[in-house]
Amino acid sequence: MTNEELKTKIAELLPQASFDESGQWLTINVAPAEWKPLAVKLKQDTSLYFDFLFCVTCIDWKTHLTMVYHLDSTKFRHNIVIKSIIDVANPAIETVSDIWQTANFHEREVYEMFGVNFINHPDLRLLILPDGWEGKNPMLKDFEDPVNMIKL
Amino acid sequence: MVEEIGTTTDGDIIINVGPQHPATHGVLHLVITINGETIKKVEPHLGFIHRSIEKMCESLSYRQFIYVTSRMDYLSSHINNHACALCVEKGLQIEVPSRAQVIRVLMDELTRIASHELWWGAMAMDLGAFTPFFHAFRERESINDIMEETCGARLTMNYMVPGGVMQDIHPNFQTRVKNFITLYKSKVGEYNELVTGNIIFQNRMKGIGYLSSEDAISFGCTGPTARGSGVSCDTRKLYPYEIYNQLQFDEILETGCDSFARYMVRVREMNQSIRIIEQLIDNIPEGDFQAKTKAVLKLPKGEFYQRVETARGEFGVYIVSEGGTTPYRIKFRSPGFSNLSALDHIARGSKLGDLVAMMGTLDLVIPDIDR
Amino acid sequence: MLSFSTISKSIDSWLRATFSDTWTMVIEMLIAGICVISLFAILGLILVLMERKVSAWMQIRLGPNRVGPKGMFQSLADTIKLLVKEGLTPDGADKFLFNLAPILAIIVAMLLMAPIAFAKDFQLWNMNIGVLYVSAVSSMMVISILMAGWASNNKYSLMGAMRSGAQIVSYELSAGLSILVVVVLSGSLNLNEIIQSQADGWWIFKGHIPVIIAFIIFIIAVTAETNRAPFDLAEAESELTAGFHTEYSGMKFALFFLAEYVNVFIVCAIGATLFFGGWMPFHIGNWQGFNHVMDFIPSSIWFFGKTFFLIFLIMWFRWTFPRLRIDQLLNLEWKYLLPISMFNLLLVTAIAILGWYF
Amino acid sequence: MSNNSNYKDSSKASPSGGGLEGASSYLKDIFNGLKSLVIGLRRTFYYFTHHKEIITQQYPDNRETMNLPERFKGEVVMLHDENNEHACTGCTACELACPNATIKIITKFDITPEGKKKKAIDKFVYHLELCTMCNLCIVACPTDAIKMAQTFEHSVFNRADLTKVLNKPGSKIREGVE
Repeated sequence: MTNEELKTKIAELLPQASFDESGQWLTINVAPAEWKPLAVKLKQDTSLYFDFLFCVTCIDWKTHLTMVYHLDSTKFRHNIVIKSIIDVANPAIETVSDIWQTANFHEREVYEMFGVNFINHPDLRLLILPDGWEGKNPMLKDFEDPVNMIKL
Repeated sequence: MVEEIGTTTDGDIIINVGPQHPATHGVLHLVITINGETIKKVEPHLGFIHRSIEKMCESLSYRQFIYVTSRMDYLSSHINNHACALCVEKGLQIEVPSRAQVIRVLMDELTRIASHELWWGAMAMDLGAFTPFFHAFRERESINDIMEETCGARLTMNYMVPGGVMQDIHPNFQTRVKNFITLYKSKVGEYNELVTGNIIFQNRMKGIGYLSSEDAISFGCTGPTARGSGVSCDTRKLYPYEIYNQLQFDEILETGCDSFARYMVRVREMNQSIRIIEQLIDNIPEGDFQAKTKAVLKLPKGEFYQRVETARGEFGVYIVSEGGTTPYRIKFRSPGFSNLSALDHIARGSKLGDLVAMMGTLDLVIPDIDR
Repeated sequence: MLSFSTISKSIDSWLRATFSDTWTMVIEMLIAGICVISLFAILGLILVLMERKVSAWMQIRLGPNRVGPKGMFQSLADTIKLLVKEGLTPDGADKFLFNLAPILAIIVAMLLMAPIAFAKDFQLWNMNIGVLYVSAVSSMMVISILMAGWASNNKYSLMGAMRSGAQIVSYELSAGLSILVVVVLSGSLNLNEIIQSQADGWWIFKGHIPVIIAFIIFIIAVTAETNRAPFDLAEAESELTAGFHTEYSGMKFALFFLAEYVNVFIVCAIGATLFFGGWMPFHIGNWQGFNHVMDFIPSSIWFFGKTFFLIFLIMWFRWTFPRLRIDQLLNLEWKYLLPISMFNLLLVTAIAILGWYF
Repeated sequence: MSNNSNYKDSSKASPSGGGLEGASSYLKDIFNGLKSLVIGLRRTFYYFTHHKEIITQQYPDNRETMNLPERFKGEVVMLHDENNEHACTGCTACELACPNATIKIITKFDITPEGKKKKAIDKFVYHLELCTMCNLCIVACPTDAIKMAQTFEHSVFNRADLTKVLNKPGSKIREGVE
């Protein structure tokens, strides 16, 4: 499907979504609350069939956090990017690990690195950081580690 | 004595495999729950070699950050560097000279063979056969020698720069690659004699570690792991970069969905890489090996994503630029991370000895998972 | 001609002339003990070096080549290293059993030396139930492994020990049945008489295909019994790190190591005795001339030659094959080897009764 | 001679009891398994007897004959000619190119014979312990003053020994290098 077709199709599914075509792939901005219902449709819709979630990450913009989901369809080979702006004070978004199992690990990584709380995640524990990690989430921009120098 | 430590009420035993364990090939820590010899649960604990490369890259310039990525998947460091260089070139819209493109692809494929060779030896060693490991290293060493001569290093080459490659190929490069191809072709039959055809090996591999194609996609598995389940996911074919769309090679697909299928994909992939090298080695175009670039690279504001096919699967670089000399945020989508997440799923219900074989067929490189 | 038997006889007669009978007995026991211990040490050194060289050459490596001429003192250096290393006992371990296990392993290996005929008329104890003794005592090996695995208070050790228990108990059966094949044919449990029965040809040649099958089953079973790859599930380096001896270090580990190699030597010596005629030179029926030429080679060389050939076979397997899984291992024994060897035994009994062997 | 040949996969159904077909496929399985093992044994025996295939390099002994390729990245060195002159202008391009802050250039001001002040390097400090041999400084250098040496045995007993000053004492910049 071309970007135009994708746009019309997704607009049907979620009228309030906004689109951005400046990047490599069609980018869809959704509110955190709208993301989970949309995700279910994206996976289940036979003409979209986004079954391959190949990248989940988060960007710290200091004022807010942006969750970024890269989706691919192994059947139609079209890609989209979903972005969802979440509050920096109380970062939370619903998990999609029941739709794409790969999200389980990726969301755990985002959880410990950015402190995003994934609602209904089956196993939201620290994956990379040592058990009992206290302190800021390391990938946030204002994280300072006096022991292990990161900045030069 | 034994009851006191790590035993659950229903007689299951919890065993820590790793961080120091011969089968994890690194510092992977798996907490496995077993009942007798049967695995009930596998729970990976990561982070023993986490260096926060993504954070480090945020303070490095677009020329500098490429070298760090060699330290992630050190067995396909070249391909990681390639992905980063491609992503920066995509942002800057640099046209890479065709000579550089051919050299890059040649190096990629040599790296892929070297990585698969090492995997093949380690895989056999996981199953208790020590000899193939050394036989695999014989061929791998000759690739490393070629790399050393042209790139100046054996493992973490840092040969890619935005716009091309750092140095031109060494004058001996073509002869040595041809010698390697001859060596490889004379020795590859031994792999089948020693391991592939062996009845013990086949029985250890066939039918274990079943990963259906739906699960492979859902777990985000890529590379030979997914292709062993019949999922077409070769980025070189699907989203061709460099000159891959002009080359003749097959995407290897196996439909067995088990460990043996994943094994066969890798073994057959080596032959395809040889095929690519044979097409290119006599046809390296003349010209520059590097495009003219500015001394200080500044990516325009925006987001850039580049997918490449490493030896382990799809490697993605996601650069978020604010227009400065350093990236605002970099995300590396490493294939091992997603492949590892499928381990629990495929290992449940199988024997402890099979866990080792499954980990072998997933071809885990721990720095790639931890980053 | 100088041989082991003349030396032992002259020592014996000299002792009897000098001392009383009781003292002769005591001194001879002492000498035998010292001989066995030194044989142990020498065997350990030679076999470790042999294994390292065999594996190195199969793996296109050079192997040890630094200590001494062609690396011949490498295993000696290793032994010294192991001797001076600290023998750790883990905190939660059952200290008594933990320390007893390696000693038990070595005692079992020593006991097995008794009935083996190293050369013509050179045997520590020519007992009439030699074969039975060997198969009975060798199964005690599993006790030391279980003891080590249990006492270590380590889950890897325990799993290794349990695997080893299941494995040794199973393979004991087919090893015993294939030994019985030769016992049936020769009609004796006495190892010396079994050797004498092969004076006109070794059983492997005289006994047709059933004995060859028995030999193959025997070598599989003893490989499994001595916990060697491809049946090294008790150690299973890539799965259980080191299995039952994970927690052992220093000399205690060295004793396990030594016991493993001595066990390999002993089972190969038994195999050589049963199927290849022990110290009996290569004889063909009534070819007096040929047989006479063969007799010129000392009997000890025949014995050690055959034994080391079998040891090489076992090492060759180890450095070629991947390991089996535990359920596959037990399947192989109970579903394939045991029925085959039972049928084979029946066949051999018929052959023996009808006198169809040479 | 081979062992464990009669092993069959547990996941496969065992041949149905009785019948010539079952028996023949059973024997065929055993034969094929045996054959695969013999093939493997033959291969290892080939290497056991063919010692010229051995690829071991006896490293510390072959130091003299060992040839490292000229591009091998061992450590950064500064080239000095016979007059103890180098080509480093102290432009700090390498310092900026380095991702790990391996290079620190301390400059001073020389007085030229004409009485003019001229910037020159005082010390070219190189932290080998931080260096990842990425070659970026060599590429960045506009005057080819530094290059990668082929040394690789860098271990020292004292960590401070890894911090090196690359310009030789008393050296000065070569005439004509700007």
